[in-house]
Amino acid sequence: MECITETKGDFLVVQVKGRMDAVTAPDFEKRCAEAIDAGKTSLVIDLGGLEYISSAGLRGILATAKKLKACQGRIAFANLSGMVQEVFAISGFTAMFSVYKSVEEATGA
Amino acid sequence: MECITETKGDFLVVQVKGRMDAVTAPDFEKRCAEAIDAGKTSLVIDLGGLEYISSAGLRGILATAKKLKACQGRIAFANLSGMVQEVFAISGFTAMFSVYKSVEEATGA
Amino acid sequence: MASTLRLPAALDRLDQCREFVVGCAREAGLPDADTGKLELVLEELLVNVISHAYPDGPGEVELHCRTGEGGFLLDIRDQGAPFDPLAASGPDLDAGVDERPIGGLGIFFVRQMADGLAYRREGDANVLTVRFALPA
Amino acid sequence: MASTLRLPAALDRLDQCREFVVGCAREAGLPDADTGKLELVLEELLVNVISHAYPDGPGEVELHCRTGEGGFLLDIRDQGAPFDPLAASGPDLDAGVDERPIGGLGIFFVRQMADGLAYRREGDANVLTVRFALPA
Ligand SMILES: Nc1ncnc2c1ncn2[C@@H]1O[C@H](COP(=O)(O)OP(=O)(O)O)[C@@H](O)[C@H]1O
Ligand SMILES: Nc1ncnc2c1ncn2[C@@H]1O[C@H](COP(=O)(O)OP(=O)(O)O)[C@@H](O)[C@H]1O
Repeated sequence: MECITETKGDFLVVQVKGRMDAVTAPDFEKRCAEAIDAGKTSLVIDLGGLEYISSAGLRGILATAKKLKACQGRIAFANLSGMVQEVFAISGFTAMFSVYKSVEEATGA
Repeated sequence: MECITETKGDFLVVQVKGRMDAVTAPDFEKRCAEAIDAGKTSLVIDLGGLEYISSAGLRGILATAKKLKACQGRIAFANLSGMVQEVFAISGFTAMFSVYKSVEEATGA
Repeated sequence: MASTLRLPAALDRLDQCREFVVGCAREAGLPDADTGKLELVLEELLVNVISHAYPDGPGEVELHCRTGEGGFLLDIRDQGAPFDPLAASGPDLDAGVDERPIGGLGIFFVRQMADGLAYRREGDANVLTVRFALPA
Repeated sequence: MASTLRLPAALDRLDQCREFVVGCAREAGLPDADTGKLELVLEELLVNVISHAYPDGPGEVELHCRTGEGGFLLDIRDQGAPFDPLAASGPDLDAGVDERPIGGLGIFFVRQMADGLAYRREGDANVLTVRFALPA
Protein backbone atom coordinates (compact mmCIF):
# COMPACT_ATOMS: atom_id res chain seq x y z
CA MET A 1 0.00 0.00 0.00
CA GLU A 2 1.10 3.52 -0.77
CA CYS A 3 -0.41 6.77 0.54
CA ILE A 4 0.26 9.98 -1.39
CA THR A 5 -1.05 13.19 0.17
CA GLU A 6 -1.67 16.46 -1.62
CA THR A 7 -3.33 19.68 -0.44
CA LYS A 8 -6.14 20.93 -2.72
CA GLY A 9 -7.70 24.15 -1.41
CA ASP A 10 -9.22 23.37 2.00
CA PHE A 11 -8.83 19.63 1.46
CA LEU A 12 -6.11 17.11 2.00
CA VAL A 13 -6.41 14.48 -0.72
CA VAL A 14 -5.03 11.10 0.34
CA GLN A 15 -4.44 8.85 -2.64
CA VAL A 16 -4.31 5.20 -1.56
CA LYS A 17 -2.77 2.61 -3.88
CA GLY A 18 -2.29 -1.16 -3.74
CA ARG A 19 -3.67 -3.34 -0.98
CA MET A 20 -5.23 -2.20 2.29
CA ASP A 21 -5.14 -5.28 4.50
CA ALA A 22 -4.40 -6.24 8.10
CA VAL A 23 -0.70 -5.61 7.51
CA THR A 24 -0.94 -2.24 5.73
CA ALA A 25 -4.12 -0.63 7.15
CA PRO A 26 -2.36 0.60 10.33
CA ASP A 27 -0.09 2.67 8.04
CA PHE A 28 -3.10 4.38 6.49
CA GLU A 29 -4.58 5.11 9.91
CA LYS A 30 -1.26 6.50 11.13
CA ARG A 31 -0.77 8.74 8.07
CA CYS A 32 -4.28 10.15 8.48
CA ALA A 33 -3.85 10.63 12.24
CA GLU A 34 -0.65 12.61 11.65
CA ALA A 35 -2.42 14.81 9.10
CA ILE A 36 -5.35 15.41 11.47
CA ASP A 37 -2.98 16.24 14.34
CA ALA A 38 -1.27 18.73 11.99
CA GLY A 39 -4.63 20.48 11.55
CA LYS A 40 -5.83 18.93 8.28
CA THR A 41 -9.45 18.14 9.15
CA SER A 42 -11.04 17.93 5.68
CA LEU A 43 -9.93 14.67 4.07
CA VAL A 44 -10.75 13.26 0.66
CA ILE A 45 -9.63 9.65 0.31
CA ASP A 46 -8.97 8.77 -3.33
CA LEU A 47 -9.38 5.00 -3.66
CA GLY A 48 -8.90 4.87 -7.46
CA GLY A 49 -5.62 2.98 -7.16
CA LEU A 50 -6.78 0.61 -4.43
CA GLU A 51 -7.03 -2.99 -5.67
CA TYR A 52 -8.03 -4.71 -2.46
CA ILE A 53 -9.55 -3.87 0.91
CA SER A 54 -10.49 -6.11 3.84
CA SER A 55 -12.33 -5.46 7.10
CA ALA A 56 -8.97 -4.38 8.54
CA GLY A 57 -8.95 -1.60 5.92
CA LEU A 58 -12.48 -0.55 6.85
CA ARG A 59 -11.40 -0.57 10.49
CA GLY A 60 -8.64 1.95 9.67
CA ILE A 61 -11.11 4.10 7.77
CA LEU A 62 -13.71 4.02 10.54
CA ALA A 63 -11.11 4.90 13.18
CA THR A 64 -10.03 7.87 11.04
CA ALA A 65 -13.64 8.99 10.58
CA LYS A 66 -14.28 8.81 14.32
CA LYS A 67 -11.16 10.87 15.00
CA LEU A 68 -12.31 13.50 12.48
CA LYS A 69 -15.80 13.60 13.94
CA ALA A 70 -14.35 14.29 17.39
CA CYS A 71 -12.68 17.47 16.04
CA GLN A 72 -15.53 18.63 13.74
CA GLY A 73 -13.61 17.44 10.69
CA ARG A 74 -15.00 15.68 7.63
CA ILE A 75 -14.11 12.79 5.37
CA ALA A 76 -15.18 11.86 1.85
CA PHE A 77 -14.25 9.10 -0.58
CA ALA A 78 -13.71 9.15 -4.34
CA ASN A 79 -13.07 6.77 -7.25
CA LEU A 80 -14.36 3.50 -5.80
CA SER A 81 -14.34 0.56 -8.18
CA GLY A 82 -14.29 -3.22 -8.34
CA MET A 83 -14.04 -5.18 -5.12
CA VAL A 84 -13.43 -1.99 -3.11
CA GLN A 85 -16.79 -0.64 -4.23
CA GLU A 86 -18.43 -3.97 -3.42
CA VAL A 87 -16.92 -4.11 0.08
CA PHE A 88 -18.02 -0.51 0.75
CA ALA A 89 -21.54 -1.34 -0.42
CA ILE A 90 -22.16 -4.54 1.53
CA SER A 91 -20.64 -3.15 4.73
CA GLY A 92 -22.93 -0.08 4.69
CA PHE A 93 -19.96 2.28 4.29
CA THR A 94 -21.32 3.68 1.01
CA ALA A 95 -24.49 4.68 2.88
CA MET A 96 -22.66 5.94 5.98
CA PHE A 97 -20.08 8.13 4.20
CA SER A 98 -19.98 10.72 1.42
CA VAL A 99 -18.85 8.86 -1.67
CA TYR A 100 -18.08 10.72 -4.92
CA LYS A 101 -17.25 9.66 -8.45
CA SER A 102 -14.13 11.84 -8.61
CA VAL A 103 -11.79 13.88 -6.41
CA GLU A 104 -13.00 17.06 -8.17
CA GLU A 105 -16.59 16.33 -7.15
CA ALA A 106 -15.50 15.57 -3.61
CA THR A 107 -13.56 18.82 -3.20
CA GLY A 108 -16.21 20.82 -5.04
CA ALA A 109 -13.54 22.00 -7.49
CA MET B 1 10.89 -14.17 -18.82
CA GLU B 2 10.76 -11.95 -21.85
CA CYS B 3 12.76 -12.28 -25.08
CA ILE B 4 13.12 -9.21 -27.29
CA THR B 5 14.88 -9.73 -30.63
CA GLU B 6 16.49 -7.06 -32.77
CA THR B 7 18.64 -7.30 -35.89
CA LYS B 8 21.97 -5.42 -35.66
CA GLY B 9 24.03 -5.78 -38.84
CA ASP B 10 24.78 -9.48 -39.30
CA PHE B 11 23.66 -10.27 -35.76
CA LEU B 12 20.38 -11.06 -34.11
CA VAL B 13 20.47 -9.63 -30.61
CA VAL B 14 18.21 -11.53 -28.21
CA GLN B 15 17.58 -9.53 -25.07
CA VAL B 16 16.46 -11.81 -22.23
CA LYS B 17 14.72 -10.33 -19.19
CA GLY B 18 13.41 -11.72 -15.92
CA ARG B 19 13.84 -15.33 -14.86
CA MET B 20 15.11 -18.21 -16.96
CA ASP B 21 14.01 -21.31 -15.07
CA ALA B 22 12.57 -24.76 -15.77
CA VAL B 23 9.23 -23.17 -16.65
CA THR B 24 10.48 -20.40 -18.95
CA ALA B 25 13.71 -21.77 -20.50
CA PRO B 26 11.84 -23.81 -23.15
CA ASP B 27 10.45 -20.49 -24.45
CA PHE B 28 13.95 -19.13 -24.90
CA GLU B 29 15.05 -22.27 -26.72
CA LYS B 30 12.00 -22.13 -28.97
CA ARG B 31 12.46 -18.44 -29.83
CA CYS B 32 16.10 -19.06 -30.74
CA ALA B 33 15.27 -22.20 -32.76
CA GLU B 34 12.72 -20.23 -34.78
CA ALA B 35 15.28 -17.52 -35.47
CA ILE B 36 17.89 -20.08 -36.53
CA ASP B 37 15.39 -21.85 -38.78
CA ALA B 38 14.64 -18.45 -40.32
CA GLY B 39 18.34 -18.12 -41.24
CA LYS B 40 19.63 -16.03 -38.33
CA THR B 41 22.81 -17.90 -37.42
CA SER B 42 24.79 -15.18 -35.59
CA LEU B 43 23.22 -14.69 -32.19
CA VAL B 44 24.17 -12.30 -29.40
CA ILE B 45 22.33 -13.06 -26.19
CA ASP B 46 22.02 -9.94 -24.02
CA LEU B 47 21.60 -11.12 -20.42
CA GLY B 48 21.67 -7.63 -18.86
CA GLY B 49 18.04 -7.86 -17.78
CA LEU B 50 18.21 -11.44 -16.55
CA GLU B 51 17.82 -11.71 -12.76
CA TYR B 52 17.93 -15.45 -12.36
CA ILE B 53 19.10 -18.52 -14.24
CA SER B 54 19.08 -22.21 -13.26
CA SER B 55 20.52 -25.32 -14.89
CA ALA B 56 17.33 -25.49 -16.96
CA GLY B 57 18.31 -22.10 -18.41
CA LEU B 58 21.83 -23.34 -19.19
CA ARG B 59 20.24 -26.37 -20.81
CA GLY B 60 18.27 -24.11 -23.17
CA ILE B 61 21.42 -22.14 -23.96
CA LEU B 62 23.51 -25.26 -24.62
CA ALA B 63 20.84 -26.75 -26.87
CA THR B 64 20.78 -23.48 -28.84
CA ALA B 65 24.57 -23.46 -29.11
CA LYS B 66 24.61 -27.06 -30.38
CA LYS B 67 21.96 -26.23 -32.98
CA LEU B 68 24.04 -23.26 -34.16
CA LYS B 69 27.21 -25.30 -34.30
CA ALA B 70 25.48 -27.84 -36.53
CA CYS B 71 24.79 -25.07 -39.11
CA GLN B 72 28.12 -23.21 -38.80
CA GLY B 73 26.45 -20.45 -36.80
CA ARG B 74 27.84 -18.65 -33.75
CA ILE B 75 26.62 -17.47 -30.39
CA ALA B 76 27.97 -14.88 -27.96
CA PHE B 77 26.78 -13.47 -24.62
CA ALA B 78 26.81 -9.94 -23.24
CA ASN B 79 26.09 -8.04 -20.02
CA LEU B 80 26.37 -10.83 -17.47
CA SER B 81 26.04 -9.75 -13.85
CA GLY B 82 25.17 -10.97 -10.37
CA MET B 83 24.02 -14.56 -9.94
CA VAL B 84 23.85 -15.08 -13.73
CA GLN B 85 27.56 -14.31 -14.00
CA GLU B 86 28.28 -16.63 -11.06
CA VAL B 87 26.27 -19.49 -12.57
CA PHE B 88 28.05 -19.03 -15.92
CA ALA B 89 31.41 -19.06 -14.18
CA ILE B 90 31.02 -22.14 -11.98
CA SER B 91 29.41 -24.18 -14.77
CA GLY B 92 32.30 -23.53 -17.15
CA PHE B 93 30.02 -21.63 -19.58
CA THR B 94 32.15 -18.47 -19.31
CA ALA B 95 35.15 -20.47 -20.50
CA MET B 96 33.23 -22.43 -23.14
CA PHE B 97 31.49 -19.45 -24.80
CA SER B 98 32.39 -15.96 -26.03
CA VAL B 99 31.32 -13.60 -23.28
CA TYR B 100 31.48 -9.81 -23.78
CA LYS B 101 30.95 -6.84 -21.52
CA SER B 102 28.46 -5.20 -23.89
CA VAL B 103 26.34 -5.92 -26.95
CA GLU B 104 28.49 -3.43 -28.92
CA GLU B 105 31.63 -5.42 -28.15
CA ALA B 106 29.89 -8.66 -29.06
CA THR B 107 28.69 -7.39 -32.45
CA GLY B 108 31.97 -5.60 -33.11
CA ALA B 109 30.04 -2.35 -33.60
CA MET C 1 -4.44 -33.26 -6.13
CA ALA C 2 -4.61 -31.59 -2.74
CA SER C 3 -2.04 -29.16 -1.29
CA THR C 4 -1.31 -28.25 2.31
CA LEU C 5 0.45 -25.33 3.98
CA ARG C 6 1.15 -25.26 7.70
CA LEU C 7 2.81 -22.29 9.34
CA PRO C 8 2.82 -20.04 12.41
CA ALA C 9 -0.40 -18.05 12.81
CA ALA C 10 1.13 -14.57 12.51
CA LEU C 11 0.34 -11.44 10.51
CA ASP C 12 3.68 -11.47 8.70
CA ARG C 13 2.66 -14.82 7.17
CA LEU C 14 -0.46 -13.45 5.46
CA ASP C 15 1.33 -12.95 2.13
CA GLN C 16 2.64 -16.51 2.05
CA CYS C 17 -0.83 -17.86 2.81
CA ARG C 18 -2.37 -15.72 0.09
CA GLU C 19 0.16 -16.76 -2.53
CA PHE C 20 -0.37 -20.40 -1.64
CA VAL C 21 -4.16 -20.33 -1.73
CA VAL C 22 -4.43 -18.13 -4.82
CA GLY C 23 -1.93 -20.38 -6.60
CA CYS C 24 -3.99 -23.47 -5.76
CA ALA C 25 -7.24 -21.76 -6.77
CA ARG C 26 -5.81 -20.75 -10.17
CA GLU C 27 -4.59 -24.31 -10.62
CA ALA C 28 -8.12 -25.53 -9.85
CA GLY C 29 -9.58 -23.17 -12.45
CA LEU C 30 -11.01 -20.36 -10.31
CA PRO C 31 -11.47 -17.32 -12.60
CA ASP C 32 -9.22 -14.32 -11.86
CA ALA C 33 -12.36 -12.26 -11.29
CA ASP C 34 -13.07 -14.32 -8.16
CA THR C 35 -9.62 -14.22 -6.54
CA GLY C 36 -10.34 -10.89 -4.79
CA LYS C 37 -13.25 -12.49 -2.94
CA LEU C 38 -11.16 -15.53 -2.08
CA GLU C 39 -8.35 -13.32 -0.76
CA LEU C 40 -10.82 -11.42 1.37
CA VAL C 41 -12.34 -14.57 2.89
CA LEU C 42 -8.89 -15.99 3.56
CA GLU C 43 -7.60 -12.82 5.20
CA GLU C 44 -10.65 -12.42 7.44
CA LEU C 45 -10.44 -16.00 8.68
CA LEU C 46 -6.67 -15.97 9.14
CA VAL C 47 -6.72 -12.67 11.01
CA ASN C 48 -9.36 -14.15 13.33
CA VAL C 49 -7.21 -17.20 14.02
CA ILE C 50 -4.18 -14.95 14.60
CA SER C 51 -6.09 -12.54 16.87
CA HIS C 52 -8.44 -14.84 18.76
CA ALA C 53 -7.51 -18.53 18.55
CA TYR C 54 -4.26 -18.47 20.54
CA PRO C 55 -4.51 -16.13 23.56
CA ASP C 56 -1.88 -18.16 25.43
CA GLY C 57 0.97 -17.81 22.94
CA PRO C 58 1.89 -18.57 19.34
CA GLY C 59 0.04 -21.32 17.50
CA GLU C 60 -0.17 -22.75 14.01
CA VAL C 61 -2.68 -22.67 11.20
CA GLU C 62 -3.05 -25.24 8.45
CA LEU C 63 -4.51 -24.52 5.02
CA HIS C 64 -5.64 -27.36 2.84
CA CYS C 65 -6.71 -26.76 -0.77
CA ARG C 66 -8.59 -29.27 -2.89
CA THR C 67 -11.45 -29.53 -5.33
CA GLY C 68 -14.82 -31.21 -4.77
CA GLU C 69 -18.56 -30.53 -4.75
CA GLY C 70 -18.11 -28.65 -8.03
CA GLY C 71 -15.89 -26.12 -6.35
CA PHE C 72 -12.56 -25.07 -4.99
CA LEU C 73 -12.42 -26.07 -1.31
CA LEU C 74 -10.22 -24.52 1.35
CA ASP C 75 -10.01 -26.03 4.84
CA ILE C 76 -8.66 -23.77 7.56
CA ARG C 77 -7.60 -25.63 10.67
CA ASP C 78 -6.52 -24.21 14.03
CA GLN C 79 -5.97 -25.66 17.50
CA GLY C 80 -7.85 -22.93 19.35
CA ALA C 81 -10.84 -23.26 21.67
CA PRO C 82 -14.01 -24.42 19.89
CA PHE C 83 -15.37 -21.51 17.81
CA ASP C 84 -18.05 -21.79 15.15
CA PRO C 85 -18.06 -18.58 13.08
CA LEU C 86 -21.36 -19.64 11.47
CA ALA C 87 -23.05 -19.25 14.87
CA ALA C 88 -21.84 -15.66 15.33
CA SER C 89 -24.41 -12.85 15.03
CA GLY C 90 -23.98 -10.25 12.30
CA PRO C 91 -23.01 -6.57 12.61
CA ASP C 92 -25.50 -3.65 12.65
CA LEU C 93 -24.96 -2.25 9.15
CA ASP C 94 -27.22 0.77 9.65
CA ALA C 95 -25.44 2.40 12.60
CA GLY C 96 -23.82 5.83 12.11
CA VAL C 97 -20.14 6.68 12.49
CA ASP C 98 -20.47 7.33 16.23
CA GLU C 99 -22.46 4.26 17.25
CA ARG C 100 -20.75 1.89 14.89
CA PRO C 101 -18.28 -0.35 16.71
CA ILE C 102 -14.82 -0.68 15.20
CA GLY C 103 -14.56 -4.25 13.89
CA GLY C 104 -17.10 -7.05 13.68
CA LEU C 105 -17.26 -7.19 9.86
CA GLY C 106 -14.89 -10.10 9.20
CA ILE C 107 -17.23 -13.05 9.56
CA PHE C 108 -19.99 -11.11 7.82
CA PHE C 109 -17.73 -10.66 4.75
CA VAL C 110 -16.84 -14.34 4.81
CA ARG C 111 -20.53 -15.28 4.69
CA GLN C 112 -21.26 -12.78 1.92
CA MET C 113 -18.35 -13.74 -0.33
CA ALA C 114 -18.01 -17.53 -0.06
CA ASP C 115 -20.31 -19.81 -2.03
CA GLY C 116 -20.41 -22.27 0.86
CA LEU C 117 -19.20 -22.66 4.45
CA ALA C 118 -19.07 -25.63 6.82
CA TYR C 119 -17.71 -25.82 10.35
CA ARG C 120 -16.68 -28.89 12.29
CA ARG C 121 -14.71 -29.63 15.44
CA GLU C 122 -12.21 -32.40 14.79
CA GLY C 123 -10.38 -33.59 17.92
CA ASP C 124 -8.73 -30.47 19.34
CA ALA C 125 -9.05 -28.54 16.09
CA ASN C 126 -11.52 -26.14 14.47
CA VAL C 127 -11.93 -26.91 10.77
CA LEU C 128 -13.75 -24.41 8.61
CA THR C 129 -14.33 -25.40 4.99
CA VAL C 130 -14.86 -22.60 2.49
CA ARG C 131 -16.25 -23.32 -0.96
CA PHE C 132 -15.94 -21.24 -4.13
CA ALA C 133 -17.89 -22.47 -7.13
CA LEU C 134 -15.86 -23.29 -10.25
CA PRO C 135 -17.14 -22.60 -13.77
CA ALA C 136 -18.78 -25.76 -15.14
CA MET D 1 8.64 -21.88 14.37
CA ALA D 2 8.65 -24.36 11.50
CA SER D 3 6.51 -24.20 8.35
CA THR D 4 5.47 -26.95 5.96
CA LEU D 5 4.19 -27.00 2.38
CA ARG D 6 2.97 -30.17 0.71
CA LEU D 7 1.80 -30.17 -2.89
CA PRO D 8 1.86 -32.11 -6.14
CA ALA D 9 5.35 -32.47 -7.62
CA ALA D 10 4.72 -30.58 -10.87
CA LEU D 11 6.47 -27.80 -12.77
CA ASP D 12 3.50 -25.43 -12.51
CA ARG D 13 3.95 -25.52 -8.72
CA LEU D 14 7.51 -24.15 -8.79
CA ASP D 15 6.39 -20.56 -8.17
CA GLN D 16 4.33 -21.51 -5.11
CA CYS D 17 7.27 -23.46 -3.69
CA ARG D 18 9.64 -20.56 -4.30
CA GLU D 19 7.34 -18.01 -2.68
CA PHE D 20 6.91 -20.28 0.33
CA VAL D 21 10.58 -21.01 0.87
CA VAL D 22 11.79 -17.47 0.17
CA GLY D 23 9.15 -16.13 2.56
CA CYS D 24 10.31 -18.48 5.31
CA ALA D 25 13.97 -17.66 4.66
CA ARG D 26 13.32 -13.91 4.91
CA GLU D 27 11.41 -14.53 8.12
CA ALA D 28 14.42 -16.48 9.43
CA GLY D 29 16.75 -13.58 8.57
CA LEU D 30 18.44 -14.79 5.39
CA PRO D 31 19.89 -11.70 3.64
CA ASP D 32 18.29 -10.77 0.30
CA ALA D 33 21.71 -11.22 -1.32
CA ASP D 34 21.46 -14.97 -0.62
CA THR D 35 17.93 -15.63 -1.88
CA GLY D 36 19.11 -16.14 -5.48
CA LYS D 37 21.30 -19.05 -4.35
CA LEU D 38 18.47 -20.48 -2.27
CA GLU D 39 16.07 -20.24 -5.22
CA LEU D 40 18.56 -22.01 -7.44
CA VAL D 41 19.10 -24.87 -4.98
CA LEU D 42 15.36 -25.24 -4.47
CA GLU D 43 14.59 -25.26 -8.20
CA GLU D 44 17.29 -27.83 -9.01
CA LEU D 45 16.10 -30.21 -6.30
CA LEU D 46 12.40 -29.77 -7.09
CA VAL D 47 12.92 -30.27 -10.80
CA ASN D 48 14.79 -33.49 -10.01
CA VAL D 49 11.93 -34.75 -7.85
CA ILE D 50 9.44 -33.78 -10.57
CA SER D 51 11.49 -35.36 -13.37
CA HIS D 52 12.97 -38.43 -11.71
CA ALA D 53 11.27 -39.40 -8.44
CA TYR D 54 7.86 -40.46 -9.79
CA PRO D 55 8.20 -42.38 -13.10
CA ASP D 56 4.92 -44.21 -12.43
CA GLY D 57 2.63 -41.20 -12.16
CA PRO D 58 2.08 -38.04 -10.15
CA GLY D 59 3.53 -37.80 -6.64
CA GLU D 60 3.89 -35.23 -3.92
CA VAL D 61 6.74 -33.22 -2.48
CA GLU D 62 6.92 -31.77 1.02
CA LEU D 63 8.99 -28.73 1.96
CA HIS D 64 9.76 -28.06 5.59
CA CYS D 65 11.46 -24.82 6.66
CA ARG D 66 13.02 -24.25 10.07
CA THR D 67 16.08 -22.77 11.73
CA GLY D 68 18.85 -24.63 13.52
CA GLU D 69 22.60 -25.24 13.45
CA GLY D 70 23.08 -21.49 13.02
CA GLY D 71 21.28 -21.57 9.71
CA PHE D 72 18.09 -21.68 7.71
CA LEU D 73 17.20 -25.33 7.11
CA LEU D 74 15.04 -26.69 4.29
CA ASP D 75 13.98 -30.36 4.23
CA ILE D 76 12.79 -31.68 0.87
CA ARG D 77 10.89 -34.92 1.15
CA ASP D 78 9.68 -37.19 -1.66
CA GLN D 79 8.31 -40.75 -1.84
CA GLY D 80 10.48 -41.81 -4.75
CA ALA D 81 12.95 -44.71 -4.95
CA PRO D 82 16.02 -44.23 -2.72
CA PHE D 83 18.28 -41.59 -4.28
CA ASP D 84 21.19 -39.86 -2.55
CA PRO D 85 22.24 -36.82 -4.60
CA LEU D 86 25.41 -36.49 -2.50
CA ALA D 87 26.62 -39.79 -3.97
CA ALA D 88 26.20 -38.61 -7.59
CA SER D 89 29.34 -37.87 -9.59
CA GLY D 90 29.91 -34.36 -10.91
CA PRO D 91 29.77 -33.07 -14.50
CA ASP D 92 32.83 -32.59 -16.76
CA LEU D 93 33.12 -28.80 -16.69
CA ASP D 94 35.93 -28.64 -19.28
CA ALA D 95 34.15 -30.30 -22.21
CA GLY D 96 33.43 -28.26 -25.34
CA VAL D 97 30.02 -27.48 -26.81
CA ASP D 98 29.96 -30.69 -28.85
CA GLU D 99 31.03 -33.17 -26.19
CA ARG D 100 29.20 -31.53 -23.36
CA PRO D 101 26.05 -33.44 -22.48
CA ILE D 102 22.84 -31.45 -22.09
CA GLY D 103 21.98 -31.50 -18.38
CA GLY D 104 23.80 -32.90 -15.38
CA LEU D 105 24.48 -29.55 -13.70
CA GLY D 106 21.64 -29.50 -11.18
CA ILE D 107 23.19 -31.43 -8.29
CA PHE D 108 26.52 -29.74 -8.94
CA PHE D 109 24.91 -26.31 -8.44
CA VAL D 110 23.20 -27.52 -5.27
CA ARG D 111 26.55 -28.58 -3.83
CA GLN D 112 28.23 -25.32 -4.85
CA MET D 113 25.54 -23.00 -3.51
CA ALA D 114 24.31 -24.56 -0.27
CA ASP D 115 26.32 -24.13 2.95
CA GLY D 116 25.44 -27.68 3.99
CA LEU D 117 23.65 -30.80 2.72
CA ALA D 118 22.52 -33.99 4.42
CA TYR D 119 20.64 -36.95 2.97
CA ARG D 120 18.69 -39.59 4.81
CA ARG D 121 16.16 -42.27 3.89
CA GLU D 122 13.21 -42.16 6.28
CA GLY D 123 10.75 -45.02 5.82
CA ASP D 124 9.63 -44.78 2.18
CA ALA D 125 10.86 -41.20 1.80
CA ASN D 126 14.01 -39.41 0.66
CA VAL D 127 14.77 -36.45 2.91
CA LEU D 128 17.40 -33.99 1.81
CA THR D 129 18.26 -31.21 4.25
CA VAL D 130 19.77 -28.02 2.82
CA ARG D 131 21.45 -25.49 5.08
CA PHE D 132 22.08 -21.81 4.43
CA ALA D 133 24.13 -19.96 7.05
CA LEU D 134 22.43 -17.00 8.74
CA PRO D 135 24.34 -13.85 9.74
CA ALA D 136 25.41 -14.14 13.40
N1 LIG E 1 -11.00 -18.07 15.50
C1 LIG E 1 -11.69 -17.47 16.52
N2 LIG E 1 -11.61 -17.94 17.78
C2 LIG E 1 -12.29 -17.34 18.78
N3 LIG E 1 -13.07 -16.26 18.62
C3 LIG E 1 -13.21 -15.75 17.40
C4 LIG E 1 -12.52 -16.32 16.28
N4 LIG E 1 -12.85 -15.60 15.19
C5 LIG E 1 -13.68 -14.65 15.59
N5 LIG E 1 -13.92 -14.71 16.91
C6 LIG E 1 -14.81 -13.80 17.70
O1 LIG E 1 -15.83 -13.32 16.81
C7 LIG E 1 -15.84 -11.88 16.79
C8 LIG E 1 -16.25 -11.35 15.43
O2 LIG E 1 -15.25 -11.62 14.46
P1 LIG E 1 -15.16 -10.77 13.13
O3 LIG E 1 -16.52 -10.73 12.51
O4 LIG E 1 -14.09 -11.33 12.26
O5 LIG E 1 -14.79 -9.31 13.58
P2 LIG E 1 -13.52 -8.75 14.40
O6 LIG E 1 -12.48 -9.84 14.39
O7 LIG E 1 -13.13 -7.55 13.62
O8 LIG E 1 -14.03 -8.44 15.78
C9 LIG E 1 -14.44 -11.50 17.22
O9 LIG E 1 -14.40 -10.21 17.80
C10 LIG E 1 -14.08 -12.59 18.22
O10 LIG E 1 -14.61 -12.29 19.49
N1 LIG F 1 15.18 -37.26 -7.12
C1 LIG F 1 15.83 -38.10 -7.96
N2 LIG F 1 15.47 -39.40 -8.06
C2 LIG F 1 16.11 -40.23 -8.90
N3 LIG F 1 17.15 -39.87 -9.69
C3 LIG F 1 17.56 -38.60 -9.64
C4 LIG F 1 16.95 -37.66 -8.77
N4 LIG F 1 17.58 -36.47 -8.93
C5 LIG F 1 18.54 -36.66 -9.84
N5 LIG F 1 18.56 -37.94 -10.28
C6 LIG F 1 19.50 -38.49 -11.27
O1 LIG F 1 20.72 -37.77 -11.20
C7 LIG F 1 21.05 -37.23 -12.48
C8 LIG F 1 21.76 -35.89 -12.35
O2 LIG F 1 20.88 -34.89 -11.88
P1 LIG F 1 21.19 -33.35 -12.11
O3 LIG F 1 22.59 -33.07 -11.70
O4 LIG F 1 20.15 -32.54 -11.42
O5 LIG F 1 21.08 -33.14 -13.68
P2 LIG F 1 19.85 -33.37 -14.69
O6 LIG F 1 18.61 -33.54 -13.88
O7 LIG F 1 19.87 -32.14 -15.53
O8 LIG F 1 20.23 -34.61 -15.46
C9 LIG F 1 19.73 -37.14 -13.22
O9 LIG F 1 19.91 -37.19 -14.61
C10 LIG F 1 19.00 -38.38 -12.69
O10 LIG F 1 19.38 -39.53 -13.39
